Amino acid sequence: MVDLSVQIGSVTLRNPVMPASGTIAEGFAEIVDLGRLGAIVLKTITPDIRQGTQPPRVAEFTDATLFSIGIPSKGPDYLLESTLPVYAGFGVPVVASVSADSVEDFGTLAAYISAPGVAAIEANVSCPNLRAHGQAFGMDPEATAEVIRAMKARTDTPIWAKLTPNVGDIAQIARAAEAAGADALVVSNALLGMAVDAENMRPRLGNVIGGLTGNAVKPVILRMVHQVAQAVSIPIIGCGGIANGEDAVEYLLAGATAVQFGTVNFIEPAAMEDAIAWIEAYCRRHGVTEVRALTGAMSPRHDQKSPLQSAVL
Amino acid sequence: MVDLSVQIGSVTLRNPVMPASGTIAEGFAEIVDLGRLGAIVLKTITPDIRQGTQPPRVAEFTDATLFSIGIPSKGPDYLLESTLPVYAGFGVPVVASVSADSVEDFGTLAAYISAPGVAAIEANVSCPNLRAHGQAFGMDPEATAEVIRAMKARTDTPIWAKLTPNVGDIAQIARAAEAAGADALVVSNALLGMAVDAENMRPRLGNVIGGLTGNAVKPVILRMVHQVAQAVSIPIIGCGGIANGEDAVEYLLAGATAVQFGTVNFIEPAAMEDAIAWIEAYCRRHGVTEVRALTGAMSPRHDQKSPLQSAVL
Amino acid sequence: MTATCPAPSTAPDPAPAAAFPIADTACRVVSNEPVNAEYRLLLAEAGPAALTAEAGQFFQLKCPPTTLDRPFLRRPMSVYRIDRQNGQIGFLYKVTGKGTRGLSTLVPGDTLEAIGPLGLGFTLPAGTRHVLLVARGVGLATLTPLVQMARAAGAEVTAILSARNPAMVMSRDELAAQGARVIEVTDTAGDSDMAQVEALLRRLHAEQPFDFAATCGSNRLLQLTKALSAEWQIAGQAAMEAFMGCGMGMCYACVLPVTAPSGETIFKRVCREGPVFSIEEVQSW
Amino acid sequence: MTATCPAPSTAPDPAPAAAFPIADTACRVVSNEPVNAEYRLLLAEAGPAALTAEAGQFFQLKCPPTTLDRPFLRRPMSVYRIDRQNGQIGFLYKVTGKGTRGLSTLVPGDTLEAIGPLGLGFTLPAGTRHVLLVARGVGLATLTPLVQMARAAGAEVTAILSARNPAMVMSRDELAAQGARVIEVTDTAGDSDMAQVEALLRRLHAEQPFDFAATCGSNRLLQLTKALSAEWQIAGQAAMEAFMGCGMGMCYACVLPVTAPSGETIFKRVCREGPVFSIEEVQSW
Ligand SMILES: Cc1cc2nc3c(=O)[nH]c(=O)nc-3n(C[C@H](O)[C@H](O)[C@H](O)COP(=O)(O)OP(=O)(O)OC[C@H]3O[C@@H](n4cnc5c(N)ncnc54)[C@H](O)[C@@H]3O)c2cc1C
Ligand SMILES: Cc1cc2nc3c(=O)[nH]c(=O)nc-3n(C[C@H](O)[C@H](O)[C@H](O)COP(=O)(O)OP(=O)(O)OC[C@H]3O[C@@H](n4cnc5c(N)ncnc54)[C@H](O)[C@@H]3O)c2cc1C
Ligand SMILES: Cc1cc2nc3c(=O)[nH]c(=O)nc-3n(C[C@H](O)[C@H](O)[C@H](O)COP(=O)(O)O)c2cc1C
Ligand SMILES: Cc1cc2nc3c(=O)[nH]c(=O)nc-3n(C[C@H](O)[C@H](O)[C@H](O)COP(=O)(O)O)c2cc1C
Ligand code: FES
Ligand code: FES
Repeated sequence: MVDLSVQIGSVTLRNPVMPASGTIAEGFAEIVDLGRLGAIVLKTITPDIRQGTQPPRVAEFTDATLFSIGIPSKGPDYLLESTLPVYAGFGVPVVASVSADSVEDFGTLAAYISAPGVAAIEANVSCPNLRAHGQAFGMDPEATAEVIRAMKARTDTPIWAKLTPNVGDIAQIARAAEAAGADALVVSNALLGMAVDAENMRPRLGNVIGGLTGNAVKPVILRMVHQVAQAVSIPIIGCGGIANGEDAVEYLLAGATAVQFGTVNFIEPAAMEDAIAWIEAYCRRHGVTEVRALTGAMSPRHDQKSPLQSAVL
Repeated sequence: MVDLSVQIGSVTLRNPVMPASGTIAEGFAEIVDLGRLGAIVLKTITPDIRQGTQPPRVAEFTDATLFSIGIPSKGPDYLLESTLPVYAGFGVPVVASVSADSVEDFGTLAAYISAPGVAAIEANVSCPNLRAHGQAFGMDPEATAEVIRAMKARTDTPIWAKLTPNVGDIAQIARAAEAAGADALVVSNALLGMAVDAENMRPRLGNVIGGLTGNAVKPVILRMVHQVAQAVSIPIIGCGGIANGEDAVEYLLAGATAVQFGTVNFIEPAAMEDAIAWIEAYCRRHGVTEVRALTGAMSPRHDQKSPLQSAVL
Repeated sequence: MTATCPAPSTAPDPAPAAAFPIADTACRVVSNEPVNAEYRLLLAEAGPAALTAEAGQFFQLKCPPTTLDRPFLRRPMSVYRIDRQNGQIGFLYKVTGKGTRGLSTLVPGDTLEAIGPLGLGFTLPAGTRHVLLVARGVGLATLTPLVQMARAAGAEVTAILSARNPAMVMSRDELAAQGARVIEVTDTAGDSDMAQVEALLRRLHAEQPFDFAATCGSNRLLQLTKALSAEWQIAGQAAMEAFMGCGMGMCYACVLPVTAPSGETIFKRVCREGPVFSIEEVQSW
Repeated sequence: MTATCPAPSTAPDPAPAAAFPIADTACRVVSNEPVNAEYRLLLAEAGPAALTAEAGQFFQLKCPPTTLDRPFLRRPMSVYRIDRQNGQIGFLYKVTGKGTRGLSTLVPGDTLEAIGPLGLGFTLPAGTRHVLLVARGVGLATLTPLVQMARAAGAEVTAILSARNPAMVMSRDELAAQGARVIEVTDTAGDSDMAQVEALLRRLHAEQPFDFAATCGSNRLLQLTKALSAEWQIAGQAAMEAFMGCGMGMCYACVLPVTAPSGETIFKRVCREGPVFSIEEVQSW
């Protein structure tokens, strides 16, 4: 028997596989058994009610998609009254996700939704900080830290900081979030991208810019997990381009304790369940009795590493 | 007749297509006619002689590659004595590329190689600044500006700043380079990535981290060109995932004046020549008589743009 | 939860709903033949969940990669035929891009992965007696099973099929066989412009009043049907399209601006609150 | 510069070098048949540039996408047959991963895009009289055209072919037909271990001294051949492999640590300074 359970701070997951925020909704329970997942992560909500961006909202590439949705949100009351009850019966930790335009609102919202059915709260800091010319909180270590501090001050529910990959030094942001008290880090949200239709000379998304997700981004986010793992000691949840058990194991080896599946849920609803089975078989094949032993278990390729790792080309 | 010529500061290119630094070498002239390109960009050299990183140096994905080469360099004398003569006879502007460990060395090297056959010098600022804990110059606006200022102070040859995409706010770096006197911006070098072999639990590259290049990165770099085009008024040279004429036109529409082809040269040596023909046909089809009219010609999708462009998901 | 289909003979009647009302079913392809120069009909054996599909609902089809294309997302396709007798579902699709090109490579015996049934289908008001269908192009695929539904509910159906030319008018026989009166208008015959279609509809309504209208496939026909339904004060529905991410209500990519009862414009998901909308709320596309 | 091949009959003799010494040639596939359980032989019509290929050189082959795989980079393959008479080149390849799986789907009449000839081939010292070839596995593909070259230069050739089992020994007939003495050693026969091969080589050298040695395909055989060449003070070359990005000397991905005359270790590009290296400079891999 392989012990698949992992520990994210005070939260125990029966296995390391969960959906990424915004990539499942109530309807998913009509198709798959959510009770088999390690956790259920809900779509980000904001304090206010939002409609989101102008369509078209999706463009497709080889092994990747560009989505621009803009966090349509029905607000915190809807979360407490309508969303949480749907997921309450699966016996799986439910993780809420919040975003806001100001540090204070992050704190207030975290306090407001700290209901019994919420096992942890993800702070989605990829949204613009209205006090910093709309630059995302997550692009600045201090703003990230302030968000986490404000949330920790207002609730005892564990706080997971979901970092943005659109930064230079992800390790710096990760350290700031850890120092501010984050219980875990989700690495990461989506790379920003864009697509142009050459023939009609227009952007392919209504919002021009969107989030690039899907398997094609895996090398970039995997590198960030590796960098963050060398910088912090709180658990890391890998997220970016994971589509199957092998992808998940790569993230664990690079330093993640658990993983989130995003875009693949839109295409293969069974992907997470299949991955749990694959990871178990992988552990058995490699004589690993506890999946947590895989975290950071990648061996270096050579005895010493190049001191100039970033001079790559 | 379509006028394909474009102007990069004081340098006139007969068409907007050129190779990206490090993706062609002398041997390319044995396969294609370099005389048909807009410019010839040489591989980055450093002041010292370097061997580069440990193999394996390449891993392959769908529509992308991860290379870690580490700028093997034969130094400036080899450039002047052996490399430049090879490219002198094509009647095409030759652009050198330099990198160094310190601001001073960037300036010294630029001065040293300012020979008659060098039409412009690219500053590859994606390499680690040894005075800033090895963080790449290009990740910091001030370090980028210092490099450009040091080079401009030591030579009259036009300086193109080749930015790194591994930053949060690329527009900020672009503005710093422009203010420091850069004649053009190349957007951009490669995203950093990594690959792990799950079965043998090792990184797939000797250097662990490498540069992710090829078509899969296009959405990210295209977005950066769009952002930089809104921030600066010097010419932008787009570079990232361009494999054909259509990709090139997308970059022009997003704000580039010219484009660089990288990884595709390894796979389709005729790609640049084919693209020049495609761009000409595209212009004809759209009634465009001068290719430079395409620069930034993308029309917005809607009347007004979302004020929250970065809150994309 | 990939379910494998039972052999059709073991499921002659609407089977009881599966454990999950929506399934990702590995369906065995029965046939996949061209019906004209642009469209193909794909028939596949379906499982119990899939066979609960109703007119207007759709499936998310996994489009096989070819040597040229690698479609990433699934593609939405309205259910065109629901054959509970033979345990089959059918799709009528136009080969337009890489996804549908992939679909066209399927041969009998291959597996078609289909998630569904998805979305809200048509609902006929109780007591409906005369249904007007107005379809163009691919809209026909979506409206065809509505004839079956209307006839089963005891209503008569008049179907206006608009197309570029007579060769492009599909399923006229299928509709007629199910008891619909079929009227074709084509660009080549010169009777498909809005003025003539409007005159036609008014004449038909005068002869035998419609009490329900459904449309799909053309923005201009939608506007016309919407205006006439309002004028005639009859209920109407329109099946809408949007670029989809998931088709399962999860990604919010497929939103359409609709007019809320309050008069303000709100976004609704085509895959979840649609694809069939009340004709009053839809705007244009 | 994609060149199209002339029909083979129009190019019966080594054609004059093309405008560019290296070409990306669209070659027509003549045949692509399995030679045993693991290897296939691909023959294709080649243009004048390609036909200048020499033993030890290679081509960068574009591997066709399949419905499952989409190989991105080209794959390096040694030229196995250079048939200037019929205007054909041939590759002997092992189906290992997605690129070679793609190659295996080519059928006669298809187009094979091949960049080449690339790299430095073998060079026999003037006056060479007895050449030793030591090959295992895919190394055979690389060494085979060297027999032709050596015989043309008037040298005799003794080829040691090492393999897992006799079924895996390839081209023994081809080598014999070209006038090489062929000696097989196999794991199943138990005579392929290093001690026995060393004894065999010493015996052969004693009978009729070798004055040139070439090896490819096994690290252990390389070490052995290198040691014996040094001891016997004869020239030797080894054909090496490395993961390649471009195959054209442009990316520096394919570097191999070699021992410079100074004794220090430097990197050389397998695709440009190789794939054939002097046996003294190569280390192990
Ligand atoms: C609810 C619904 C039901 C549909 N039913 C049918 C049907 O029964 N028969 C039929 O032929 N077509 C139908 N369509 C349209 C069909 O989904 C598209 O033609 C198909 O997705 C095109 O994919 P492609 O890869 O071949 O084309 P491409 O143009 O290569 O597609 C590129 C992308 O755009 C999307 N896309 C392109 N055209 C459309 C479109 N018209 N609507 C939505 N997304 C689109 C694709 O899904 C894909 O993500 C329906 C669409 C919806 C939303
Ligand atoms: C100069 C040279 C000549 C060669 N000649 C032959 C030959 O004549 N016959 C033959 O069967 N093989 C030959 N090889 C090896 C052949 O290139 C690889 O077997 C092939 O690239 C495997 O590709 P794949 O996609 O099928 O396998 P995969 O394992 O899927 O390849 C993944 C990646 O690794 C690279 N790779 C994998 N194995 C090797 C290898 N052994 N050497 C170099 N790169 C590798 C591939 O090129 C690709 O980039 C030669 C290699 C070199 C460098
Ligand atoms: C349609 C869509 C909606 C998303 N919504 C959210 C969200 O509300 N909050 C959030 O933190 N991330 C959101 N994300 C980002 C995902 O959680 C995840 O970080 C990203 O998709 C990368 O993972 P992937 O490559 O596996 O898809 C969304 C992604 C997509 C594709
Ligand atoms: C093998 C390799 C070597 C490279 N060497 C350099 C270099 O020396 N200097 C530099 O500025 N960029 C270098 N680059 C980056 C390219 O110039 C280019 O920015 C990158 O490949 C992105 O373009 P692409 O997606 O078209 O390949 C190199 C890229 C590759 C793949
Ligand atoms: S397509 Fe994802 S919500 Fe409708
Ligand atoms: S493979 Fe690119 S230099 Fe050798």
